[in-house]
Amino acid sequence: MAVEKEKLQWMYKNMLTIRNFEEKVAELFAAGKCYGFVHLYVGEEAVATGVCANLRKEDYITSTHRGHGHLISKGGDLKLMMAELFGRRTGYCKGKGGSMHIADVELGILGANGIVGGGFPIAVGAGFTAKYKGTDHVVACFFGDGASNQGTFHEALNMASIWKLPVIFVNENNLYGISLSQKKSMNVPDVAARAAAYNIPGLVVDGNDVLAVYEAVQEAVKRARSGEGPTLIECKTYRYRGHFEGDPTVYRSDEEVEEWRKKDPIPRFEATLSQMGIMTEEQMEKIRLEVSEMIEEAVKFAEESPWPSPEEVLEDVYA
Amino acid sequence: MAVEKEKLQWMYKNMLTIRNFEEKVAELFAAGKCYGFVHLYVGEEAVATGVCANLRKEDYITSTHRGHGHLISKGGDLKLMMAELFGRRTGYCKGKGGSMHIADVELGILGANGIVGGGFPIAVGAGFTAKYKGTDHVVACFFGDGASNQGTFHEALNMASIWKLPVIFVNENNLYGISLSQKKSMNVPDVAARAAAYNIPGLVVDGNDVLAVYEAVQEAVKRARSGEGPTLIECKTYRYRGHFEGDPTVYRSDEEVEEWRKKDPIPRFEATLSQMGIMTEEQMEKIRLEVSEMIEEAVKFAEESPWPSPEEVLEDVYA
Amino acid sequence: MRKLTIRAAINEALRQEMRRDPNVYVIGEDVGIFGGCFGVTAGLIDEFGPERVVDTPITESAIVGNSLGAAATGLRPVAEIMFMDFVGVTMDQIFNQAAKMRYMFGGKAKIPMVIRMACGAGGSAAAQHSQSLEAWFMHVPGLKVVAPSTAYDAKGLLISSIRDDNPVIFVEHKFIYDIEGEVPEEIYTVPLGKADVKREGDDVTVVATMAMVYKALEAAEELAKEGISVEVVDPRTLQPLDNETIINSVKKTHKVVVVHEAVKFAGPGAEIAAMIAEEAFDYLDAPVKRVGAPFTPVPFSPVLEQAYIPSTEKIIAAIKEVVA
Amino acid sequence: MRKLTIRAAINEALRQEMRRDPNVYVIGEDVGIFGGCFGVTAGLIDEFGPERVVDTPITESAIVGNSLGAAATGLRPVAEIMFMDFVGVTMDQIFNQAAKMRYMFGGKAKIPMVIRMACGAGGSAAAQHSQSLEAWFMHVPGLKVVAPSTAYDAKGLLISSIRDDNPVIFVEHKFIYDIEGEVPEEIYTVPLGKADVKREGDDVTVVATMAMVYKALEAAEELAKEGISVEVVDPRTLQPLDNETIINSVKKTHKVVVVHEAVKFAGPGAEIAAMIAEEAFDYLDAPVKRVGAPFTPVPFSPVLEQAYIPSTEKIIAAIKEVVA
Ligand SMILES: Cc1ncc(C[n+]2csc(CCOP(=O)(O)OP(=O)(O)O)c2C)c(N)n1
Ligand SMILES: Cc1ncc(C[n+]2csc(CCOP(=O)(O)OP(=O)(O)O)c2C)c(N)n1
Ligand SMILES: [Mg+2]
Ligand SMILES: [Mg+2]
Repeated sequence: MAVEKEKLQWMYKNMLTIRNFEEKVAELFAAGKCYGFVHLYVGEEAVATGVCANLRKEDYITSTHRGHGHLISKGGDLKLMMAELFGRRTGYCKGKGGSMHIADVELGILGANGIVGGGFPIAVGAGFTAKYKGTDHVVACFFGDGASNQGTFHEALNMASIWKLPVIFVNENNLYGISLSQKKSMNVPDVAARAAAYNIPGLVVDGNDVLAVYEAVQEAVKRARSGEGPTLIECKTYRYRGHFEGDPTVYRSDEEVEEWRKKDPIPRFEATLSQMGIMTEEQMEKIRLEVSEMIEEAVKFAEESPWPSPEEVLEDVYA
Repeated sequence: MAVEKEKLQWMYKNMLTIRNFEEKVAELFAAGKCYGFVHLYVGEEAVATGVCANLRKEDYITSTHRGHGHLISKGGDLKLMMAELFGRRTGYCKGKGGSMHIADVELGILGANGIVGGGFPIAVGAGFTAKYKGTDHVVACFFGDGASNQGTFHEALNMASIWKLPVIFVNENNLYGISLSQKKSMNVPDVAARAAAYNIPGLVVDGNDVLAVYEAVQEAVKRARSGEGPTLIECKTYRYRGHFEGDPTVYRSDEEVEEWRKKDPIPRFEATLSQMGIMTEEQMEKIRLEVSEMIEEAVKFAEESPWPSPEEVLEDVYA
Repeated sequence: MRKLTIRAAINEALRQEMRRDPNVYVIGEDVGIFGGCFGVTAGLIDEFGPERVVDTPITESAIVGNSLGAAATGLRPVAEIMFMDFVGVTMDQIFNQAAKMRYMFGGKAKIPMVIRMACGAGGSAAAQHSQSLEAWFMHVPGLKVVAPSTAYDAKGLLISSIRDDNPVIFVEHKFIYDIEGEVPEEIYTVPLGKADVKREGDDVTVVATMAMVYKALEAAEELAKEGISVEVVDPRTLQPLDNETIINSVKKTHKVVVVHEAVKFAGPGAEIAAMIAEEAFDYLDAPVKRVGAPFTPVPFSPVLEQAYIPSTEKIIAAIKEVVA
Repeated sequence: MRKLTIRAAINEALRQEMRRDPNVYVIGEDVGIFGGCFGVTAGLIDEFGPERVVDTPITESAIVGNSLGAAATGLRPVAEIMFMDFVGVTMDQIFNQAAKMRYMFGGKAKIPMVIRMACGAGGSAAAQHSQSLEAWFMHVPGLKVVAPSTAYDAKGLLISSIRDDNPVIFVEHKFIYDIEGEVPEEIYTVPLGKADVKREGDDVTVVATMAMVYKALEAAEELAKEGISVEVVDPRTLQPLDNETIINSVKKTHKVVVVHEAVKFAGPGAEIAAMIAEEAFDYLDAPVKRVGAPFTPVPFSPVLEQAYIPSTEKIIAAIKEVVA
C-alpha cells in the first residue's frame, strides 16, 4: 500500500496531538480545571487516526464517551474542545455539553455520547441521509467492546445491512467495559465475529498499528461509497489510563498494562516512519514541539475564556 | 430416534387441540365473542408441540403475542384460556390480560407478551434462577423472525451464553413480521446464523415436522440441563391466517399460502403416524372427536362464566 | 366544507408535506403496503415509493435513532411508533438523544423530526397496547408534545410539527381516528402552543385532551340542560402548554376540572392542575378537580376497560362537585 | 448512635438482607470488584462471591428483564442501573413487563425486585448523567418509588423494598451519598408509604425530596431567624405517596411550597401540588408554589449547573412569596 507522505505525516501529527491533548487534560483534571467525567483515549490513538485519515470533511462520525481522539481526528478545533472541557462559553457547546457531548455538526461530528450504544442508530441515520440524497458520504461509527453487547448494536447493524447504508462500524476493543473484561462480557473472542449475523464483512485489525487500521478502513470506505453497504472493523487496542480519570483500575494487572505499553502505537509508528524514510528524528521532534505548542495555546485559550453567564442555562433548548 | 408411543399420541392430540382451538377462536372473534387483538397459531402447531414435548412441568416457557399454541403445549387449561379470551372472571387472568397476556406461573408459563422481543430477557431470568438454585430446570423462549431483530434478542442471547444459562431460544420463522418479509427485515437467510455471534449452537429445522423439532430440542434440552448453556433453534414454518384476525394479508400471494398448505404439519404427522403403525385412521378420528369436545366444553365454560365486576379493575395491581 | 376523519386528515397532511418538501418522508413498521397498523399511511407508498415510505424491521430504537441521525444531517423524517406503549424500547433515543442533542451541542444542531404514536384504550387491547403516556414526554425539555382531538387540528398541527425544527411527539388517540370533521383541502397550519376553546361557558372550565374532549362536550351538553354552563378548553399541545388560555378561562369561571384518559396520578393533568393552583389561585372558588384513569394498568375485559376509561358520567360528577 | 453515610447505610442494608435471605442478590454493571460506580456495593463480592454479586455486560434491558424473570421464579434480585439517566434503554422491561406482570396475570405472580438507580446533578456530569426522572415512575401503576434523603431512611427503606413483593424503583441521589446520619446496626425497616416530618413548623409547609430536603432545612433555619416557622415534610416514598401527612401539615400551616430537583414542568411536584389543590383546597391561604429545575436539559459547566439546580435562595424566595 502506498500512502502519500503528507498523509503519513498527518497521521503522525494527529496521534501526537491526541496523546498530548489527553495527557494535558489528565493533568488539568487533577488540578481541578476540567470538570465532570473525563474518559481519555491515551493508547488508542491509532484507531481514530487510521479511520479518519480515510474521511472527507463531508463524511460523518458518531463518537462515544471516550471521544476526544475521534473529534481531533475528524478535524475538531483544539481550542474549542479545551474551552468546552473548561466549561467556558467559547467551547464547542458553549459549556453546555462537556467532554461527553462535544460535537461539530459542520465537520460531520455528530457528537460524543454519554449513553453506551447511543450512537449506533444515529450513525445509521446519517448513512440513511447519504443514501436518500444520493451523495457518496460515509459514516464512521466508533464504539467499544462493551457497547457491542447493547441492543442498539444489533438493531443498527441489521438496519445498515438490509439497506446497504454507507456506515463503517469501528469497534475499539480495549478489552474492558469499565471493570468487566471482554472475556466475561461476551463468549466470542472477536467482536468482528458478529458481522456474520448481518452478512457484512467483519475484520480484526491491530488497533495499535495505524497503517493496518488505515488500510482496512480504506477498503470499507470504498465499499460504502460505492453502495455496497456497511463493514464492521474491530481494532484491538488498550487504554493506558483508567476508565475515567479517578479510576483506581483494580480490575487489571500492572503486567497487562506493561505488556500493552510495549505495543504503544506512537513509538511503533515512529519506527515505521523512520524505516520508511518518511521522517527523521529531527522532523519528528519538530512536530512534537508544534503539537505541544498547539495544546498550550488551546489551554491558554480555554483559561482566558469567559464563563457562560447563568441566564444562558435557559438558551438553546429549542430551535 | 425412538419416541414412545404415548408421546407421539400426545403430540398428535396437542397439535389437533391447537388447531381446533385457534379455528374456534377465529370463529368466535368474527362473531364478536372474543375481544382485542388475537394472533392465531394455525399452521405453526408442530413447533410448540415439538418443543414442549421435551419439557417437564417445572420447566419454563416465555411466549409471544401469538401464544395460544405455546400455552396449550405447556399444559395450559383450555377452559381458563377460552374464558380469558371472553374477558370473564374465570379466565386465567380474571379477564385482566386477554390473549396477549395469558400466563400460568404454576405451570411455568411466564406469559404471552404484547411487546415484540419482550420475553427474551425474562426467559434468561428464569434460566438464571435455575442456575442460581442449582436445579436442572430449563426455559424455552419462543420468538418470531421479526423479533430476532429487536435489541433484546442480542442482549439476552449474549447474557445466556456468557453465563451458560439453560435457555432454548426457539425461533418461529413464519417468514413475516406483520407485513414485512423476513427477506427484507434481515440480510441472512437463517435466523439461526445469528447463534455464531454468541458462540452457541444454531440449528435450522423444518418447523412443520413435529419430530424434527422434537429431536432438535431434545438435544438442546440435554445440553441445557447439564449446564452447557443455551441453543438457538430456528423452525421454518408459516401462519395460514392473517397476522391478527382482521388482517387482509395484502403483502403475500395466494400461491405462497397454497404452497405452505401442502406442508401442513397435521396431515403430515398423520401420514407419519399411520406409516409408523402408531395410530389408525379410526384412532385418529377418535382423538379428533375428543379434541373437538374439549374445545366445545371450553367455549361452553367461557360462555357461561360470569363477567368480572367493574370494581375488580382496581384489584391485583400490587401484591 | 368537506369532512374528513382524523385518520384521513393526518394522511392528507403527510401527503401534502411530502409533495411540498422532498426531504420529508415517512418511516416505521408496516407503513408501506400495509398502510400502517391503523391505516394512517395508506396509499402513500403508491405515490412516493418505498424510498420515502420506509418499512422497517421491528426495531424501534433504530427507527427513532435513524430518524434522529437523518434529521441532524438534513432530512425531515416522520417516524411512526405504532402503539405509544412501545416507546419503552426506544425511550433513550427519544429523551436522551433527540430531545437533548441541540442543547448538549450548544444550540448547534437542528432536529426537525416528528414521532407519531397512537395512544388510548377502548378496544380491549389490554395493558401493553392501550396506554396514554404523554405525561412522560411533557417532562422532557427539548421535546414538543402535540395531542389533537379533531380532524382540523390534526392536519394543521401535524403540518406545523413537520415544519418545526425540533423533535415533536405527535400523539394520536386511536379511538377517535374515525371521527369526522371539516378540513380544508389546502395546506394550513395550526400553531403549536395554542389551546382552543371547544365550547364557551361561564360556570366551570373543563380542560380536556384528545378523546376526552368529546366526553367533556357531551357532559357540557348534558349539564346545559340543568343550567350549568361549561367551557371546554382543549390544550391541543401539551408542550408548550398554553397556560394563558387556560388561566383566562379560569378567571372567568373560577372553577376547573382537568380531564384526561391517562392515569390520573402524576399524569398530564397534574401539571395543568398544579399550574392553575400556582398561577390562578386567587381566581379559584373551588378545589381543582382531576378526572383520569385509576392507578392500574389497562385491563382487557370490556367490562373492566369501560370501568377504567374516564366516562362522561364521571366528568359530570366532578363538574357537579366543583359547582356545588 | 453510630453514624454512617448514606452510601454505607445502603451497603449495610444489602449486606444484612443478603445474609438473612439467600435468595437476595445484587446484579448490575461493575457491582463486583469495582464495587459499583458510586461504591455502594463495595466489598459485597468478598463476602458473597460472584454468584450473588453479579457483574453484567452493558445491557440494561437484559439486567432488568433478567431480574424480572428471576423474581417471577422465586429470587429477590436487587438490580443496579448505574445512572438513572440510563433507564431509557430498559424502560420497556420496567414499565410494560415488571410493573404490569402481576396485573396482566390476574394477580397470579409476585415480582419481588428492587431496581436501584442514582439520580441528581451537581458534578458537571451533564445532560445524560444528572437527571431526576422519578416522575415517570410515579405515573406507572404497579411500581413503587422510593427516594430517601437520610442514611437512616435509606437503610430502612431499602430493607422494606427488598422484602416487598412488588417491583420497587429505589432512587439514590448521588450527591448526598456522603452525608452522614445515625443508623442502628441492627436490621430495621422504614415502611413504604410513610412521609416523615423532618422539621416541625407552623407558618408554611415545605414538601421536599432527596437532596432538596437539606436545602429546605437550610431555608427553614435561615427563615427562623426572621420569625418564619417552616415545617419540612419529606415524602420518602413517592408511590405510594403519603397524602395524609402532607395534608395534615397543610391544614396546620395553610401554605405550601413543593421542592424537588427534577424539572418542574410535569415533575413529581406537579402531582403533589395538584393533590393538595384538590384535597386540601379549603385549607389553603396562598397559591401552591413549586420549586424545581428549569425546563432545560442539565448543563455541564459548573456555572450553568449551579444556576440549574434549585438553590436554598430560591426556596427561601418561594416561601416568602407564599407567607407574604
Ligand atoms: C447505557 C449506559 N450504560 C452504562 C453506562 C456507563 N458506562 C460508561 S462507559 C462504560 C463502559 C463502556 O465500555 P466500552 O464500550 O468497551 O468502551 P470503553 O470505555 O472501553 O472505551 C459504561 C458501562 C453508560 N454510560 N450508558
Ligand atoms: C415493540 C413492539 N413493536 C411492534 C409491535 C407490533 N407487532 C406485534 S406482532 C408484530 C410482528 C411480529 O413478528 P414476528 O416476531 O415475526 O412474529 P409473528 O407475528 O410472525 O409470529 C409486530 C410488529 C409490538 N407488539 N411490539
Ligand atoms: Mg472497552
Ligand atoms: Mg414472523
